[in-house]
Amino acid sequence: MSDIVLDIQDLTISLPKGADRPSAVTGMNLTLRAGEVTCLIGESGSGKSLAARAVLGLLPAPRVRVTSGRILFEGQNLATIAPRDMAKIRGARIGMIFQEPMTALNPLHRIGRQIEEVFRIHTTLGRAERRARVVKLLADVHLPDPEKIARSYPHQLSGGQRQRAMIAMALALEPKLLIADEPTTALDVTTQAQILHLIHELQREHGTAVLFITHDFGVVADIADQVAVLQKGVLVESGPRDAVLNEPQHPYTKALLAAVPRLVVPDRPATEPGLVVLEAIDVAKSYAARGLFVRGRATRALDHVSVQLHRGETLGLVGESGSGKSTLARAMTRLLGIDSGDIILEGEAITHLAPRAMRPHRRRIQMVFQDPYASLDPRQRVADIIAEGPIIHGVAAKEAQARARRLLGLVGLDPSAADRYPHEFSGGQRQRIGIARALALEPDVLVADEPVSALDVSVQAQVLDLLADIKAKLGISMLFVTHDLRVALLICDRIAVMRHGSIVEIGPAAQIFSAPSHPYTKALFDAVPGAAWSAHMPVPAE
Amino acid sequence: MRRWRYFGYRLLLAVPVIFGILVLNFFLIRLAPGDAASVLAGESGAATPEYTELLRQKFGLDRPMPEQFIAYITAALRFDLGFSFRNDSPVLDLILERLGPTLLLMSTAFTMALALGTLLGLLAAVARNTWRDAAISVATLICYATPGFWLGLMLIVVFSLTLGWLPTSGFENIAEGYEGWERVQDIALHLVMPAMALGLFYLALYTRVMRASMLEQTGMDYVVTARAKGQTETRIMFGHMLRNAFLPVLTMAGVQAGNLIGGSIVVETVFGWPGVGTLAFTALQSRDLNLLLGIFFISACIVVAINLIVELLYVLLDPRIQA
Amino acid sequence: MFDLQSIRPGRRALLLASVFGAIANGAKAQTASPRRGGTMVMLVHPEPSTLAAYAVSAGNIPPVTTQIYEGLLTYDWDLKPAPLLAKSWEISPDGKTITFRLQEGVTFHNGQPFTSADVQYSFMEIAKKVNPNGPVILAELTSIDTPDPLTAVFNLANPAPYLMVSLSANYIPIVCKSVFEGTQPMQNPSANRPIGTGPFKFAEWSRGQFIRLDRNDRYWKPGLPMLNRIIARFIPDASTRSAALEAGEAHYAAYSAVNAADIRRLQANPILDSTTRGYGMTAALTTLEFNTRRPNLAKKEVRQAIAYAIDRQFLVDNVLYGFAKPATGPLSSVFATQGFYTDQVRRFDVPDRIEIANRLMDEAGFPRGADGKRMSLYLEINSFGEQWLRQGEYIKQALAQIGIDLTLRSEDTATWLRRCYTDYDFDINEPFYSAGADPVVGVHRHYVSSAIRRGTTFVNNKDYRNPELDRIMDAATRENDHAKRAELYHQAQQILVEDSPGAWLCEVQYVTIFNRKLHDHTGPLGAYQALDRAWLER
Amino acid sequence: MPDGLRRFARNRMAVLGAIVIAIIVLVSVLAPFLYPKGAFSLAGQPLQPPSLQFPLGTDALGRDVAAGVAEGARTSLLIGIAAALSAVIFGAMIGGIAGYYRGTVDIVLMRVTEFFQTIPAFLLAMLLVVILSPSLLSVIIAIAAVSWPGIARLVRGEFVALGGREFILASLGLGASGPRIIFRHLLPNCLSAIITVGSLLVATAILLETGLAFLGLGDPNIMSWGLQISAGRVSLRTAWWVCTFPGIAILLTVLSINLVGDGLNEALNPRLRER
Repeated sequence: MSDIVLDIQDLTISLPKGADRPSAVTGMNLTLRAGEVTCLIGESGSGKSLAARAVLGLLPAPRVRVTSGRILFEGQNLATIAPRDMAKIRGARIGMIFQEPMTALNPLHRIGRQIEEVFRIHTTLGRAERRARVVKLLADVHLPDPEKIARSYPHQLSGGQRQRAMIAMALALEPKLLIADEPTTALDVTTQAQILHLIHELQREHGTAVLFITHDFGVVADIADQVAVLQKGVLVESGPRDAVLNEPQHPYTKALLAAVPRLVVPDRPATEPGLVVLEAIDVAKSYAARGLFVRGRATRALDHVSVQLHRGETLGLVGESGSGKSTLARAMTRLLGIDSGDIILEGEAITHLAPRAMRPHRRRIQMVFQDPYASLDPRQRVADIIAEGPIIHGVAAKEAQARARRLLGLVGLDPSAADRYPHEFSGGQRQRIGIARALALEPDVLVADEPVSALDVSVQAQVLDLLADIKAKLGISMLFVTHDLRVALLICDRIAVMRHGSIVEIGPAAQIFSAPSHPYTKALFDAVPGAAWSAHMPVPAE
Repeated sequence: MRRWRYFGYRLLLAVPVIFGILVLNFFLIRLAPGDAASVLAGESGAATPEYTELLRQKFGLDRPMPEQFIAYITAALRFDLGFSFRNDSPVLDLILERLGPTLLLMSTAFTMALALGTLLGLLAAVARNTWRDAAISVATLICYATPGFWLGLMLIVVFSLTLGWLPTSGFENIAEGYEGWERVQDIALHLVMPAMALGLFYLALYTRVMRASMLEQTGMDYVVTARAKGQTETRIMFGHMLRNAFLPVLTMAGVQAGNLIGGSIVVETVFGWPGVGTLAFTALQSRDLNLLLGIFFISACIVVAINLIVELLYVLLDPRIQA
Repeated sequence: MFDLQSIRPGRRALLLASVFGAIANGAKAQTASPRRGGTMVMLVHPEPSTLAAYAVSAGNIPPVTTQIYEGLLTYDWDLKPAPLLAKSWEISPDGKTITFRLQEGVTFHNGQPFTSADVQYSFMEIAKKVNPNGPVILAELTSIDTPDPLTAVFNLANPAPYLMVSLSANYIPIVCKSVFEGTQPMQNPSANRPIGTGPFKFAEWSRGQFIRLDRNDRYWKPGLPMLNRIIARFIPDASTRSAALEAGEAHYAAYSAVNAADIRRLQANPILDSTTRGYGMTAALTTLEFNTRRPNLAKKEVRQAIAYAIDRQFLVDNVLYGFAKPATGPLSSVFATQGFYTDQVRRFDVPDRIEIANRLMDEAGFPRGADGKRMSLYLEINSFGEQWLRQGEYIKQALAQIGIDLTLRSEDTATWLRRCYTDYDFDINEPFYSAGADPVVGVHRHYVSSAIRRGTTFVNNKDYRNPELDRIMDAATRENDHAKRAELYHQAQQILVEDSPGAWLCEVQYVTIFNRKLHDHTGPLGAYQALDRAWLER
Repeated sequence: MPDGLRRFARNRMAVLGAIVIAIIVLVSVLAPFLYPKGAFSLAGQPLQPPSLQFPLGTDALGRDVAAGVAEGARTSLLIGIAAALSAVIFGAMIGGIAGYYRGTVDIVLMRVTEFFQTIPAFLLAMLLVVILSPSLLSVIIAIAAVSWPGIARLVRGEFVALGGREFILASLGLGASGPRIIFRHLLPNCLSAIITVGSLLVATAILLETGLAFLGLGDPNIMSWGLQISAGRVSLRTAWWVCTFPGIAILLTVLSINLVGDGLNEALNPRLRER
């Protein structure tokens, strides 16, 4: 069980000139053993994916390449191996799965054909036998009706199904090593749990060594045997899972772990339920594919939902993708029209206000968006971005600009940032700019749509702190949309759990956590990666 | 099945387009000064106003515009495109007579441009940033920047007059009166230069699109997946990337279909190709309204048909398409 | 009889050499002996719109239809009438009766025998009614008697000296009565599938490509025609037409089927040869027409100044590539053969012509402005080809010398015709006229005041009215005495040149380019004549 | 955007193209001074081959081909730029309205755009020139009239893509009006794409103009390369220089514009630049 499958020695991967550092990975040593899952964890840009790709010779050469070190696998050095020999190893001896199963599969080929290709490349099996093996593989990854799946195209499957197909492909020839590059990041939490479970199961069954790339300590806790922490290309700490998670040695590891939100309800002064600020009454919304003559099938995004946001509280909208949580948030800000129902802002129905009539109300509800890259106009200076709202609402440009600079201070940015463009900032900083823009109008309600899900865990914590801080300081009511229960518990007073366009359960955070009444809520909590570890995780000393 | 429904949907969409073209063509051409009668009278030497008026009456040009329009539309729906008085023959007959050579020319040029363009684009992308890529890029840019008629003339000078390999013009050697297989060969020889003059621009275009598209595919995850499977680079290229990269080329080809007909006017004129293009030019010059309307209508129908073929190919090539 | 052997060394070659400098001609013509069979390819441009030669007078129709239709007469090299379907004829002393004896044993391509009834029908029912030339040529024809099947007697109201030069197939083709009887001539199927008595029968018309004519095995001239087949090819592009001749794909190109710029090069080609013969009946002039309704152009001095400003030799050399000669007046020097032409008129080709022109402009009351310009005028570009734009570009430069700022306007044929002949919304027009066989046919209508007819193309659109000229031309129409008639035309030329309602630029010299393998192709009527004797060397 | 400029300057072919265009512009500006009598003036003996006096020879009327090429540069660039600009403005308007307002407006406008794409462009341009009678303006109008659909679809596509971006939603959320969003956010963000495609349109417009002139549909009073070629075409094989040099001028111009367009594309729209 302890035989070495992969031995990475002193691996250095160079980056092209002009990158933020000379090498993506510097002097990395890592040993993988059969039957063990080794998690390589790091934040975005840490070089973890490149390190994994280097093993299979999949670096985007010639700009990015291995400059020194050895990657020993079955007695061969993969860093210097001839392409012909590498091709024999890929797929047969080492399998790989990727983060985004939609793009990792060829959209024009049937699933069966893509899996079959592995047999065509590496075996001399006949057509019928190959087909049979494909169906069996699909059955092994617990896909329903494997015959039909084999005949399907990638776009006809769900994300989880696609990732299962990818796993089937990677494991088709029972490789010694499986490289999984953030295979569950793009998936919903319940699906993620299933996929993790599947990988674990297959790995145990076949004694495969797994190199698992992830940014999520919860996943690490669930699946890893060994953990290696990568910081800016340098392996700062590695060891058995429990050792690293519970007694981290390196300050970076400690800081990362400290930033992971716990799966607990923090002690929080109970908020007085104030008056209702914003209310959705019986709101329904369907999406229909539209054409001049053809009406497509309608998708029900909101199925007669009612919800109330009280003054001074933070209400979490939690659910998986497609549950309607973002739709509800946008409907309540009137960024999205609705089919029926009413949106009431402090007693006034704003459902059908014309754009001009709506404008004064806009000031009172502001949004923070998910994607810090897409939510700022790349052609505008930061000051202009933040000042735009006040200017629209009649504030003189000069005053608005001055206010913008003050706000930058409030969200923890240097006022000199005002004259720069968004692309000069990191993700977390941009999110702060987005928050400053929302605050510039001194709104009563802040709607935050997954404001931290695109951020690294350490940055995520800072932004959450900032939001909590601002909320406390300014007494704003907040509607907080998230897929991450841990985040929701951390920041929300009340939580509404959504599924298929309906709210299945709503209540105080503590109650939802400790005594969920709906089975779906329970399932959600169970699916949180590293749930058990996260709940009881020791708080590391600062 | 939804893919076929999508195709049916596109087919349905063609109907208002064709009707719109009928309407537009009619009014556009009526805007033009001069009518068939005045030209016909003019060309016959000293014609009296009475004679011109007689012609006008005979052609129905003296009737009110709405009446002419309704007559035109109802007739067009029965595929009766009117009568060309200048050519003394029904418009549809004239066009159908010329349609064969034009379709032959267009399809040859189009197929050649598409096939070679795809291939060259592929080669350029594979050899990215080498001398081969540079050579292909320069050649395509030059083809892209050369006026078609100029190219045609140069081809005649080189291949017919200097080298004597190919006939200068025309559709076939009538004097020899070839039959059967010999005739096919003869027509094919005549076809070479016009098809080149017409197709090289599109060849260049498709090469560029294909190259860019291939380079875009290179960075795609599924290519990495295929590599991770142990697939060879050649197979990845032909088995995986080619079809994906071809889709934008196909889209471009559909968009360009209309321009292909426009290009054939000039090329057919240079090579004396007896097609709809030359017919269109002479019709325009002699202000043969009915014939022009007919040509516009048929050309647009061809473009719609080509677009439908492109859609069909798309439906066949891309399983994601659906209504 | 006329001489069919077109290129014969000796006198005629010398004649040609005097026109061109030096011309190589087919010495082989003597050595090779006529041979039967073969397919000849001729270039015709542009493609005719119809083959109804009896109803449409476009110049691109006769090269095809004169192979199929025949006329009563043809003409010899001196343009004297020669027999064809009429074996002989007699003109009564008063000039009012002409009796034609017809050729026997002639049948139409449909098998019908040719009789005097067909002659009567062709003239009275077809030519007089639908032929655009009919109203002029046949104005005096009142009836035709047919005493027997082979005699036709023409009764005229007044003498018509021009009639006898207008009876060839390109003017009045003889059609088969039984084919037309009871039908609309224009809608008759034979409009595009002609049925005549000529040496070749219509076989096939592939639009945009070619017309095929097959040998008439029952042709009335024994042993003729020589060729098995004639194909008239249509190639829209001029360079490509030249290339087809060079490549030996086409054998014969008459009239402007080949671009003038290419002629010298084609002449240098060892497989090709050329001739300028056969255009004696085509007195073609390039001209300018002045709209005298315009105040500026109402002044004679301005019109004359423009005529002085233009260097005709430049146009001959550079626009017509030497295939022309400067014109002196409204009648082409081709009419010198008949004695109608005179060069004793006001001459514009004097050395100090620019000074004269400028002085005339000053006298007319148009001093130069601060920018050196006296007036601005438009020139309507003839829409029938490239060379007219070149001519316009030159005239623009030429008139700039005398302070006239000319703007060129290039429109499609229909608009151009309407502007110049219906709306009269033009200053200067640059048309191109063929005088025909007699001045009556193609010259009078441009100048007599009775020909100011709005909406009629190619007539007096200049609003030129001179009672003296009207009288002279009217007299010339009826004058049976040849010498008197010639004197009348000399007067007319002097008056017209002095008044300058137009400016006469160049007499176009047509050239026929042919393959040296083709023999005996050019007769006095050139391309408007049957190729019954033409033969192809193997 | 100095960033884009730097990226552009790194592309050697694009810089070469820009230099050639600069030379052409310079020549067209200097033309009235170099050839004060104009390109139509009869400068010498007709059909002279290139010589010291006439470096590009003379044409059939004895006009200096070099003068024609210089003056033609101005015409071709004028027609190309004016037509492309009109097409861009009109196309951007249609595409912008369709892409911003979506819904029925979008469907109707895009059907119309597709419709205009379906009509064979050259036939339509020919027809328009004839209807309006050949002049500089009518050629520009005709070329613009057949060139706008591409721009309309591009702008509409960009607007739709950008419209889904969160910064547009953010602006909406701030209460921004339609015009503000269009002119402050959407247009600036697709400007680089429009500039790129617009620059390529100039090249297409010049080619279209040549094609029209080839068929005799140019303004007879203004010297252009198309006119030169159509005039020199008849003597192509006896006096190769008459239409060879304008042909080369067209080729170089169109080529250079394409190179610059490609350079702009790489400099202004790097897909990899963001994220």
